Order: sequence, then C-alpha cells, then structure tokens
Amino acid sequence: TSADAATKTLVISSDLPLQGSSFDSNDSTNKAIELYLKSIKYKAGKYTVSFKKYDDATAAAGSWDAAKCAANAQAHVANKNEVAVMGTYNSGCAKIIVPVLNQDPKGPMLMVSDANTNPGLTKAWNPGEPDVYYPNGVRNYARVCTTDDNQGSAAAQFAKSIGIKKVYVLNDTQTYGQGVAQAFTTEAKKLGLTVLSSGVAGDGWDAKQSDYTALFTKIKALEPEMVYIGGIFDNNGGQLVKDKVNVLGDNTAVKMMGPDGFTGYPDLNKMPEAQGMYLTFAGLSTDLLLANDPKGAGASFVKNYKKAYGKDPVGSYPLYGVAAVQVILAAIAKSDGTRKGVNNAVFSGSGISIPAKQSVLGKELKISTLSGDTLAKDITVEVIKNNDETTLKAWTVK
Amino acid sequence: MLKIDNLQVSYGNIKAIKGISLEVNEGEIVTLIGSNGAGKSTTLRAISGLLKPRGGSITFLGERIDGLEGHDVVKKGITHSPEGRRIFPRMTVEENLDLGAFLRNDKAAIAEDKERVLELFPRLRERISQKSGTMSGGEQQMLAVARALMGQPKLLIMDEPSMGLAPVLVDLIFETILKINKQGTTILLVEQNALAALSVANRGYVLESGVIKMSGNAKDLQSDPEVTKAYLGG
Amino acid sequence: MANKSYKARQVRRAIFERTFGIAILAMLSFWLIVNLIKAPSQFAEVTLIGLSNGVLYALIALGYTLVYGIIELINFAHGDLFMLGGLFSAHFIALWFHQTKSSPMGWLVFFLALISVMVFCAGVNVFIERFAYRRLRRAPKLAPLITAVGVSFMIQFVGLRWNGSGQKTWNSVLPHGSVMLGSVKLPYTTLISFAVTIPILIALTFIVTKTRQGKAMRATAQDQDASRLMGINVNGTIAFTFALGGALAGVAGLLFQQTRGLTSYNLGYQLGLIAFTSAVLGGIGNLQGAVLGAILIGLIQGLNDGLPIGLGQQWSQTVVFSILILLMVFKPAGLLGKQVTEKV
Amino acid sequence: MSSILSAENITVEFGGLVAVNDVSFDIPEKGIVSLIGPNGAGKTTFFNILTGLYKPTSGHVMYDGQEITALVPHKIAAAGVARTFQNIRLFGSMTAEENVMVAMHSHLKASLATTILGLPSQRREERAAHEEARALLEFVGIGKTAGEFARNLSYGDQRRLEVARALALRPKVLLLDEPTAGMNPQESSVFVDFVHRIRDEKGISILLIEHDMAVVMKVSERITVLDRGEKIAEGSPAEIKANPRVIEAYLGKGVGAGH
Amino acid sequence: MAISFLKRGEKKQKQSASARKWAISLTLIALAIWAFFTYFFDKTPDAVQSWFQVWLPPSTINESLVWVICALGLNIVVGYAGLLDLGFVAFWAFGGYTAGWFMSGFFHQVNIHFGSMSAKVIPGIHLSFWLVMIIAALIAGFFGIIIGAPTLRLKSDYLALVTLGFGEIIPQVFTNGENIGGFNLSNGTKGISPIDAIGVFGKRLGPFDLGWKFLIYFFLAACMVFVSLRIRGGRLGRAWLAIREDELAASMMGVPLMRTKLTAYAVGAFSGGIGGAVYATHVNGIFAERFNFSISIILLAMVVLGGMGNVWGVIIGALLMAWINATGLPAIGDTFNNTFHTAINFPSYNFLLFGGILVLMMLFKRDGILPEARLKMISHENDDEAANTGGH
Ligand SMILES: Nc1ncnc2c1ncn2[C@@H]1O[C@H](COP(=O)(O)OP(=O)(O)OP(=O)(O)O)[C@@H](O)[C@H]1O
Ligand SMILES: Nc1ncnc2c1ncn2[C@@H]1O[C@H](COP(=O)(O)OP(=O)(O)OP(=O)(O)O)[C@@H](O)[C@H]1O
Ligand SMILES: [Mg+2]
Ligand SMILES: [Mg+2]
Repeated sequence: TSADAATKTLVISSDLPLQGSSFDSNDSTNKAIELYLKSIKYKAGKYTVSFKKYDDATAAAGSWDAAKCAANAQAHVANKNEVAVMGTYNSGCAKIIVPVLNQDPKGPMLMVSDANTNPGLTKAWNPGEPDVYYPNGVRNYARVCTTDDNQGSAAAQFAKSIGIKKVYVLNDTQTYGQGVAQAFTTEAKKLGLTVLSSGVAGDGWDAKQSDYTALFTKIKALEPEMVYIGGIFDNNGGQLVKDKVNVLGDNTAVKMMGPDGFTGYPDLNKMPEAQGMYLTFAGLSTDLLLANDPKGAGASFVKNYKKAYGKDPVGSYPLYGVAAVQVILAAIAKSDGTRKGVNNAVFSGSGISIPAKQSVLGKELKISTLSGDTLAKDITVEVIKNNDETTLKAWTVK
Repeated sequence: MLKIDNLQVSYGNIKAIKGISLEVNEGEIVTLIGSNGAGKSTTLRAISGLLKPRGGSITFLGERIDGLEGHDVVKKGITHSPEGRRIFPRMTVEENLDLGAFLRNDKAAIAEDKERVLELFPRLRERISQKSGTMSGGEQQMLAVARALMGQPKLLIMDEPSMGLAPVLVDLIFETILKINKQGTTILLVEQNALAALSVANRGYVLESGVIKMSGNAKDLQSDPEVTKAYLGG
Repeated sequence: MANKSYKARQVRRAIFERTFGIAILAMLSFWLIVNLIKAPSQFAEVTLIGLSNGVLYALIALGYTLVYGIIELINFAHGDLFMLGGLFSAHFIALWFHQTKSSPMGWLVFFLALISVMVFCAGVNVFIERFAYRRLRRAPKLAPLITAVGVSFMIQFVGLRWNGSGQKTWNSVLPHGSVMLGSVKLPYTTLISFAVTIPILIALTFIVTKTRQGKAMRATAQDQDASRLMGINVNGTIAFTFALGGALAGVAGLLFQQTRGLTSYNLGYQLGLIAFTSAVLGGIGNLQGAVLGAILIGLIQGLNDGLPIGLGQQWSQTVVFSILILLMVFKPAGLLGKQVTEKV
Repeated sequence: MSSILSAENITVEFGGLVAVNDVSFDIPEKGIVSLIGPNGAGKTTFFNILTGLYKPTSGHVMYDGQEITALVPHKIAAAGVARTFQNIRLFGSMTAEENVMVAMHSHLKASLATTILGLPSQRREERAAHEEARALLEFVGIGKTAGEFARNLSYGDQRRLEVARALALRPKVLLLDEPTAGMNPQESSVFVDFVHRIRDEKGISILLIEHDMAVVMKVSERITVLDRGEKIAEGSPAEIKANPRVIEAYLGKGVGAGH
Repeated sequence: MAISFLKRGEKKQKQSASARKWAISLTLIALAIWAFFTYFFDKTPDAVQSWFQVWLPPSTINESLVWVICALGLNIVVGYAGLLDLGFVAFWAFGGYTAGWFMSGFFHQVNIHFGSMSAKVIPGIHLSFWLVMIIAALIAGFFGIIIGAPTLRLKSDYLALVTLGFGEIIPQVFTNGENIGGFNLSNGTKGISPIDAIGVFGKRLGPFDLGWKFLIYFFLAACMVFVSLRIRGGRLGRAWLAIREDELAASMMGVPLMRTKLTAYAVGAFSGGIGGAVYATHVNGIFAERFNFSISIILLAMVVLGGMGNVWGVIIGALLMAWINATGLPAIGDTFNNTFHTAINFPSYNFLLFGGILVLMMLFKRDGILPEARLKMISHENDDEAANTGGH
C-alpha cells in the first residue's frame, strides 16, 4: 500500500486572514509558500503534495472571523486528501480550529502555526490550558515561533542590563500584545525594576484612536527611562512611535522597546522617530538573514522571492510560514501519508528537526514532541539604526 | 397663456389624470372644481413641475413647460401655493416670506410687497418672528397665501387657499384674489368652496375622476343644476 | 388635589433630574480639579491636545451634519471620504511633488494640496450623491443608510488598493517643534490646525446663514417640494451641500495626514464614528453644535488619556459614549438642539 | 344636565404668548357643543389641554368626576376622551381596520405570553376586536375600505376613518377638530347627520371645532366663541349669530359666511 | 355586512392555512437537510461532497441560522417598532458571554455542574445548553430594557446614536474585562474557549455533529419566527406599527409609548441573546474582537435587504448575506480562477463586491427581496414618472 500512497497527492493548506489590514503580510506568506513548494518540486519524501489556501477572514468583519475559523476547521477535516494545516495567524482562530482538528476521526490532523504566540495553546497559562484544546488527549498543534512569555522576559532582562530602572509598559489590548506586556511586567518586577504603569500588562493603547500625545503626556510626568510597547505595528504602532518621540523626546533620551510585532516593517524602520528603538525578535529577521549568511537557505530564498515577485516579502511572517511548511513536509516525509501518521511524526519518536543548512530561519529548527513549541528560545535584540533593523546581541532567556 | 392638452398623470400604476385639456387666458380667473380625489391637486402639481406627466403637453406663454424641473417652471413666472400649506415649519414667518421672493432681486420692491402682505394679514405681522410650525392651522394658511403673493408671478396657482380659515378671512382671501387679478395676475384656483370660487372666477372646469366633465362660463356653471347638486350642497 | 400631586410629581422629578445632573457635574469637576492641582501644566498641555483633536473632528462632523441636515441621511461613507482625502494629500505632497520636509516649496505644495484635496473630495462626494443617493430621495430612510454602508465599503476598497493593507507613515511639510507658553508646549502643528480650521468654520457659517445658497439649503432641508415651488434648484442645492461636506472632509484629511503623518485604509471608520457622535451630541443638523460636540469629545478623550488620574486610553470609547448617553438623557435633542413640542 | 368633561380656568402660555387665558368650559353629558373663533384663537390648544398633550400653566380638567389634568395622554384616551386631528394623523401604512384596532389597545387584555401562545382567550378577543372594528367602519360609512391602507383613502374617507378610530376607544367624549375641512358643502351637510347619529346611537358627548358656519349652526346645541385666548361669547346658535362682537371678530358678512 | 364578515373569515382561514403550509414544508425541508447531512452525506460521491464543501458547507448553513435568529430580533426593533438600533451587537455579545460564563471552565474557582455534557469533568460552571439559552435570553432582554429606558424620550436619530453608543461600550467592557477592579469578567481579548458541547437526548454533540446542531438552531430560529408572527398579528404588534407610523397619534389612541417601546427592545434583545449563545456553541468559543460595529450594520443590512418587517424576507436576507459573506464570495472567486485559469486575488476585491451588492440592491430593489406590503407601497408611490412629487 505504500506504493499506492506514493501515487496519491497529499494536500497541505494554509489558513490565514486574507482580508483587512493583515492582507499584505499573509498574501506574501502564501506566495512564499507557493514559491518554496515549487522550488522543491512539490515533493515531500516519496509523496507529492499540493497546496490549498483558506481564508479565515470575511469581508464584513475585515479581519479574522470566528465563524469563518469554525467553518474552515470543518472544511479541513472534510477535505479528504488534506493532511496538515499551516496557520493560523491569530491565536483566537487557532483556539477554534485546533480542537476540531484534534477530534478528527481520521486524525488528529496536524496544524503548524507561523504566528501564534499565545502561550496557552501549548503550555499551562490560563486555568485549564492547554488541555482544553486537545479533547482527544493527543497533541496536534505545533508552532515555529516562540511564545510571548519568552520575548517579554528577555526584553525585561535586556532592559535591566542596559541600566534601566523605571519603565512604563503599554499594550495594544490584544491577545498577543497583552501577553508580551504581561511577561515583561512580571519579569521586570522580579528583577527589581520600577514599573510605573498599573495593571498586570500595563496601560492599553487603543488602536482605533488616532492620537497618543495625551497618553504620552501622562507618561512623561512619571519620568520613565524606558517605554515598553507590547503589541503589533499594525495596531497603529506608527502613530504610537511618532507620538512617543513627539512628547518624550527621541529614543536616546527615553528608550523605547517593542516585541517582534514591530519587526519586519520597512515603514517603521524608515521613520526618523523609530531610530534607536530596541526590538526583540524570536529568531532572525529577514534582513538579517541576508546580511549574516548570504549563502544560507533563508537568504537565498528571499533572493528567489524577490526575483519571482519583484519585491521583498512583507514582514517576517512569510519566512516563518515557509518554516512551518518545512516542518509539515518533514513530517509527511517521515509518515505513512495519513493524517494520523503525519501528526505522529511530529509528536512521537525523535520528532521533527530541520537542520540549520536547510532551515529558512537560519538556524536549526526543532519542535518539542511534548508541547509542539519550537525549542529555539533564542531571542535577538535589535536596534533600529540607519533606517534598518540591526542586530545588537543574541539573548538566551534565563 | 396656459394651455394643457390631453394631460395624463399617474402615481405608480394608478392613473390619476386621464387626458384632460384646459386653457387659462391672460388676465382671467379660472377655477377647477370637483369632489375629493378628482385629481385637481394632481393637475396643479403637474403644471408646476412637481410631477412628470405621462402624456400630453403643457404650454405656458407659447413654451412647452412639461418636463421642466419645478424651479425652472417658477422662473417662467408660475407660482403655486400648494395644498396643505407646506410652509417651512422651522423657519420664522419672515424667513418664509423671504423665500417666497427667492428668485427676485429687486430688494426695494420685495420690501414693498412684504409690507403689503403684512398689511393684508396683520396677524402675520404680530408673529413675524415666530417659528411658523408652531402657528395655528389658519395662521399657517395665511402665511402660505402671503408667501405665494410674494412671488409676483404672471400666473398664480392656488390650491384650496381658504381651507381652515375663519369666515372673515375667507372673505378676505377672495377679495384679495379679485384685487391681484385686477392688478394683472392671472389666477388658476382650486376650491372646495365651489360657490365662492365660481363667484369670483371668469370660467370654470369641473373635474371628475381624472377627466373633465363640464366646463364653461362661471355664471353658467353656478346655475347648472347638476353642479349645484353635486358640489354646492344645494 | 390630584393636580397638586401632579405638580408635586413634576417638581420632584425636576429636582431629581437636577440633583442627578449636578451630581455628575460635581464629580466631573472634582476629577478635573484634583488633576489640575496635581499637575497643572500637564493639564494645560492635555487640554490643548484635546482641543486640537477636537477641531479636526469638527471638520469631519460638519460634513456629517451638513449632509444630515439637508437630506436626513446618516452618511456612513463620510468618514471614508476623509480617509480618501488623507491618502490623496499624502500622495499629492510626498509622491507627486516630492515634498518631505518643511520648506517654502513645501508650504506652497501644502496650499496647492489644500485646494486640490477640497476639489477632489467635493467631486467624489457629489459623484456619490448623484449616483447612489439621489435615486433614493423618496425611499424609506433606511435604504439610503444601507447604501451609504455599501459606499463606505467601496471607498475602503479604494483605500485598500491605494494605500495597501497596513498603515503608512509620511513625513510632513509642516514644521516640527513648538512654542513654549510658560511651561506649556504648544506644537506648531496645533497652531496650524487652528489657523486652517477656524477661517473655514467662519466661512461655512457665513455661507449657510447669510447667503442665498444657504437660504436654499435650509429651505430644502425642511421641505423639498415647497422649495421647488419657491424656485429653488433642489438637486443643485443638495449637490452643493455634498460638495461642501466633501471639501471639509478633504481639508480634514489633509490636516490629519500632515499633522499626524499617517494614512490607513480603515481610518475613516473610527473618525467617522466620532464625527457622527459629535454631530448628534451637538444637535444634529446644527453647525455650531457639531463644532461644540467635536471639541467636547476631543477634550474628553484628551483628558481621559492624559491626566494623571483617569481611566486610561483603553476606556476612552466607553467614557465618551457614557457621557454622551447621560447628556442625551438630560438634553434629548443634543446640546444646542431645541426640543420642539409638536403642534397638532 | 350634568357635565362629563369640564375645564376650569385654563391658562396656557407659550413663552410670552398667552394662547388660552382663564377659560372655563364644560361639555354636558350627551350634548353637542362647538368651539369657534378666529384663527389662532386658541381652540386647538384648548383641545390639546383636554387630551393631555399640553399641560396648562394653570387650571384643571375634570372628567367624569375625576381630575385628569396630570395624566399622560394615553391614560386620558383610555379613560374615554377621544379626538381627531386638525391635520389628519392616521397610521398611513396600516389598513383602515388596523387603524381602528390600534385604538382598542387599552380595552384588549392579551399579554405578551398569551399572544405568543395563542391561547383561546386571546383568539376570542382578537376575533371580537375584528368584528367591532368592522362594525365601526360600517357605522361611519366606509365598511368597504377595511382592507385598504389608510393613506390611499380619499380625503373625506380619511376624515371618517379618524372618527371611527376615535370611536374605537369607546369614549364618552369625542373631540372633533375641523372635521369638514376639505369636504365640499355637499359632504359637509351629510356630516351633520352623522354627528347626530354618533350622539344618538352611542350616547357620546361631542365637542366640535369648525369654521364652516353652516355646519356649526346646524349641529350645535351650544356654541362657545374664543378670541385671542379669551372666551368672548357663549350661547345658542341663534344668540351667537346675532352677537355683534362675534360678527365683527369672526363671522364677517361676505361670501364666506354666505351659505 | 354579514357577507363581508364571511369573506374576512375565509381570508383569515386561508391565511392561517397558508402559514401552516409554510411551517410544515419548512419543517420537512429542515428534516431533510438534517437527515442528509447526518446520515447520507458521507455516502455520497466525492464530487457531490466537494461541491457542498465549496458552495454550501454545513457549517455555513448553521452560521446563517445564527444570523437569522439575530436578524429576526433586530427586525422586531427596527422593522416592527421602527426604532433604529445601531448597537444590536451588544445583545449578541451578552448572549455569547452568557454561554462563555456558564458553559465552560471559565469560572475555574467554582465547580458547578448541571445537566451539562462536557467531555471531561473540569472545574467551572457547566450548565445545560437549554438552561443557558434561557439565561442568555433573559440577561440580554434585561439589558435591552436597561438600554432602552434612557432612550425613550429621544427622537429617532438620537436614539440611533445612543444604541450605537451602547454597541461600542459593551464590547469594550468585554475587551478590557480581564481585570475590572480585580475581577475577570471576560478573559479580555484572549476570549473564552472552548464551550461545552450541546446535549440532546443524552447525546453529546461533538464538532462533527453538524446535522444535529442544524436541527437545534433551526428549531430556535423557528421559535423566533413563530414569536414574531404571533406578536405581529396581535395587540402589541399593532401598537408597534402605530408607534412606527405616528408616535403622537398612537399615544392619543391609548397606546402607552414607554411600555410598548421597551417591550420591543426587550423582545428584540431576547432573541439577540439566544443568537449570541447559539453563536458561542457554533464557533465553540467567544472572542471580544468579534463584537464590533460592523456586525450591527450587517444585521441591519440583512433586515433592510430582506424586506423590513417581513419575517420571511428578513430570513432570506440573513441567509443570503451570511452565505455571501462566509462562502459565496470566496467560492465564486475560486471557481472563477479555476475555470478561467486566472490568478485574480479575489479576497482583495471583497470589500468592493460586498459594498457593490449593498448599493445595487438598494438602488434597484430598495424595499428588499420580499418587501412587506406596506413598505412596498411607501417606496413606490412616488416612483419614476412621479419622481418629483410631494411625499405626504
Ligand atoms: N402621492 C400619491 N400616491 C398615490 N396616489 C395618489 C397620491 N396623491 C393622490 N393620489 C390619488 O390620485 C387621485 C387624485 O388626487 P388629488 O389629490 O389630485 O385629488 P383632489 O382633486 O385634489 O382631491 P381633494 O379635494 O381631496 O384635495 C386620488 O385618487 C388620490 O387617491
Ligand atoms: N407650541 C406653540 N408654541 C408657540 N405658540 C403656539 C404653540 N402652539 C400654538 N401657539 C400659538 O397659540 C395660538 C393658538 O393656536 P391654536 O392652534 O390653538 O389656534 P386655533 O384656534 O386652533 O386656530 P385655527 O382655527 O387657525 O386652527 C396661535 O397664535 C399659535 O401661534
Ligand atoms: Mg387636492
Ligand atoms: Mg386649530
């Protein structure tokens, strides 16, 4: 039957919001995956694969939509040849899809995310998590990015290391932003820094608001040495950075630091107000890949991308999308071609690891067979300088 | 002056005017009578461009005016004082009067005319800066008539100008109609008070269910037994 | 006797309403005073910020209220038109005329942009009126409202195509920096916002209250057919109103883009909402009311965001709308609107 | 004759304007009385006081031995004071029958629950209401139009429908505000008989505001004249017709009063 | 007179007979759909299955029913009583969070189980779906009254704004609700998931029991239809219509304005609450981001597009728009690309298509797909050739 299986085309899919403000980034991810699959001739071990795109956004919502996620979950299961899903972009959507895939009678079906950073999906975080997402008792969800808690802690440790004593924490009131901001706050307090903001994750900034000068006027009066902004650039981050500098002065006077939700945006890097801003990044950013290792898998992939589509991939997630697909392909190669088999390949035995030479992320990518998280806890601390993200130092979470 | 030929008007699928022809000569008072729903107001609305006729023609001073926009019809010299008053309720009495003269530029003459209509309806002068929507029904009717007079039209169309007015004022309205007619304004009048209307008019038309049933000299109509029975409560 | 109890009830109710109102006002003033004492210059700065946002909101709110005033349409697409104005300005100044910093040439282009964006947005608004709303003049009120929602989606599509899905930041040709008034910072951009907005507001008030065109607008708003009978070109007047509203949205778009330096395809939604709120708060259809409402909302937001003791920005929307609802309960026709008893 | 509805020393001010000034007035049981006066005399305003729409600056309204000045309009209506409007105010896009049934709201007992469950008691009640509405439409002479939308009725029929709707409140007093405006003299004279029928067959007292003297003189048992908010005369039709003050302020002697 | 009574009686009987016919045939269709998806779907050829997956996936059908339930609620407020409500999403949120609170491990401090069918016994409040449904409806109805009360003195557009305000405040409370004075109300943007399974006849409905869920949702939607029609035909429905037409005249005819309007809000909110709870079980979670203004607007569009005030129209409007939003747009795009071998990026055109559909529908079929008779009359009486006539 294995010969039989080899002739069958297995479907892998992506499940991303393709409408609204994250469209460009996710469209780019899909393009990157298509390009990658073409470059490996749609082969995974002895299997041929094809690629199908799902959209978890709707026109009415203009962003991810819980009902669409629920519908997609059903569709993944119903699509007979589909063996694994690359996605989702939003953790909330993953929380809807993962339990369904988990209970697939022919499964569980594997999902590997490029962008979910909510810790609760894979480890104890809120009460009941993560077991509530795996009613079957078996894991079927992995991801190639590190979780919020790691980045937040690393950022706090770094802040202490450059002599910061008083910080003010902001978050974008969304799952990701609150997660990193909370981790930062907790760690900062543990390290003895003074956290001037109240609440477990600091103050929220409202992405719908168009003006933050009043907010920073308040912050200025408290005289912080650093402002930590947990969130993503898409949530009106440009304005936030601008207004921070408008009110508190440039980033040498009062430092500013953000998580990887702010990395990979050429628009941000080019802003005069962003110069000197610190960023953490879970892995290596696209630009750095090219600089650090011009011959590596990631660098050449980016070059190919530019050749094929005429421009750079948008943001850093496209590379992570490809990395997630690399995990899926490796699992397929190791499996018997069934959903269950593909999932087993990730969560049993030696699990999946992509060697540094092949990994588009520039270093070895290893998935924990227990939690599904990537084992890489290395965080890069970057600083925006000369209109570009530049590596300051690598940081391993203590 | 005004010539209507085979006019047809519909509301959706309902035919309200089924091909009527009538004529108003310069200097005349012509009245249009008929029971409720006969189509009198509809005819007037078609003349002043508020409704697009479905067929037929309307000619004013030798020019076709059917199909013109309402405001263009006014420019030709036709003023229409509509059924149901249609004053601007959130404007004062004075502002309403000013709007009556919207197309005129002769400031001095406008002021004179305003003076004249206020003379005619002293109640309006008393309430010159009251919001017209809060006035009593009859007061609003006075305003509607006064506003129409401010337009200095060649042809004045009046739809039930005496509705809701006290008897003294009804007299006044008909006197005024005669007076401005003498001063050279041609008038097309629709009235429920058919007796009064026929007594001031030169000629009359009787409209029934969208067609003209009778027409002729006002005096003759007044004494026509059929008209008397149907419209004069005789 | 029953009459007395009626009177007594009336009085009791009035007393209750008044006490409640006073209690709220007292709480508000207490909050403000505590903050003022605690940090006077911060208070002043935040107030200025609130004001300068308020005038921007006012420009959009005026467009809303003009259109509402004349055809009673809640024009959901108005905010998106503002967004389009911002995009147009950004492209005009930075991409077509390559101005990215404050210079005499930059100023010149800024003024060119001001005129162009007004014409552009006025044109777009008139176009929308002609093809989407005009046919629906006599339809039940909700039909044009849903059409406006559709138009809003379509403009967002244009924005999405033109700007991309993310937000874009732009350099301004307006000078950075600020003048110091004592210890209070007054940014140049705020001054410029005022300098552009205030003359426009005055001109607008003049047009609506003093000119023939304004008279036609007010008449059309009350009774279109009667207006026709007065010789008013109703379609022309409505188109003119849309043009005015569009031009205002254009100015707001330019000012926003230049002072905030940001464009994004979904910016119109939030600001449109605020503008609608301002317009109603002030008494919809009332020009001064719209300005007052907008400035009030700008202030509330600024104070809540920026005062040392406040709920913080994540609650801004809630604070704004709560105050709004309370105000509505006490002044059901808006701040400057008049409650009219119906005459039957 | 005892009075069913009486107003004592009513004064109404709008800003500085005294629209009604210390007017007392009563409607005898089963009587037909009229209120006339020049335009803007305060007649409609007086109606609005009686029905609770406006509250008087001072004075009381007594109905059936009870004070109703303070009640909200729907309670006054439910208690049995019904009216029509000077400018017709029907529910335009409801059928004639539905218009009438709306006014039965206060008599019907069905609750939300019984309606949803469709209990027999509710159905019986609905059926009875339908029948009553039908009968009322027949009574005012527009039985044929029951299923038509009110706004499609001709002007005269709309006026009749307003009366039918008011009657559905099962009132003891009916207030009619210029019911014949826009009717031609022929129709107006038919209306006079109709008013008598309402009173005679249903035992309802009627107060009428009217500018058509032919109607007023024929129908009223007593007439009250208001001018500029003040009561200037009261008496039988013959007395009023002869009252010089009334002639000067109101009647005149030209074509208008001619019939 | 007797003749006309007879006629009326006949007409009435005919009406109720046709309503019964409707009800029976709809029930049969529902049962057929249920049976098809529950028993036969797996056995159909692959081509049929994939056709359904592309054009009419069962989860889209179920989602559409959620919209139907909420749209019917809004129809009562807007279509019947004529109160423009721009914040209906608030009730949806209340219903959703009620399910979140009482059907999950959210309140992990306590351990209350009552008739629930949760897979594993975990701490939290776990009540039966049916009970939660009632609680959700009551909570939403209660807030409907709270929200309605201050608005009753307001004229239409001010009322719209106040409802809009509530529609903005309530989701923000849930978004920021992770820490309200130390109390976790909503888990903030992290949301509450998963939600307990629905139990019917002792059977626990898993994620793939869509046929059964369909039947339940259909039943609830049918209840809403039933309630709508019943109320519409009765005393209260007439009072709503009268208020919609002319508030002042209605009050002069003995209709208590406050009570009648509040009832409309409450009944509307009631079904919003049910819709919210159903939605939570459909997506198996509740997330604050979802409850934004656009939901209120889409619901309104469904009501208007379908035919305000006409229950069947509203249902069609809701089904159609929900389908277009969830399945129609992507399916058409994919099919186009596959047929013509193009690579047009359809999702990026969705705003345009969606907006275009709304505008075109309003321009060319403004009174909805199945217009209510009265609405039709109003909007066409002055059409075309009479384009300039006076509206009365
Ligand atoms: N807006 C409208 N829509 C539909 N039908 C209308 C409309 N206006 C009038 N009609 C119908 O057209 C016919 C003529 O109405 P019109 O108003 O012209 O009558 P009229 O002679 O002025 O009557 P009245 O003396 O009552 O004012 C009537 O049958 C009326 O029902
Ligand atoms: N809401 C109000 N605000 C200000 N003035 C008012 C208001 N309502 C009525 N008035 C004034 O009070 C006076 C009496 O009005 P009312 O409507 O009672 O007169 P009426 O006797 O019914 O006259 P008509 O015969 O013309 O209908 C009028 O002069 C009117 O302008
Ligand atoms: Mg007429
Ligand atoms: Mg009156």
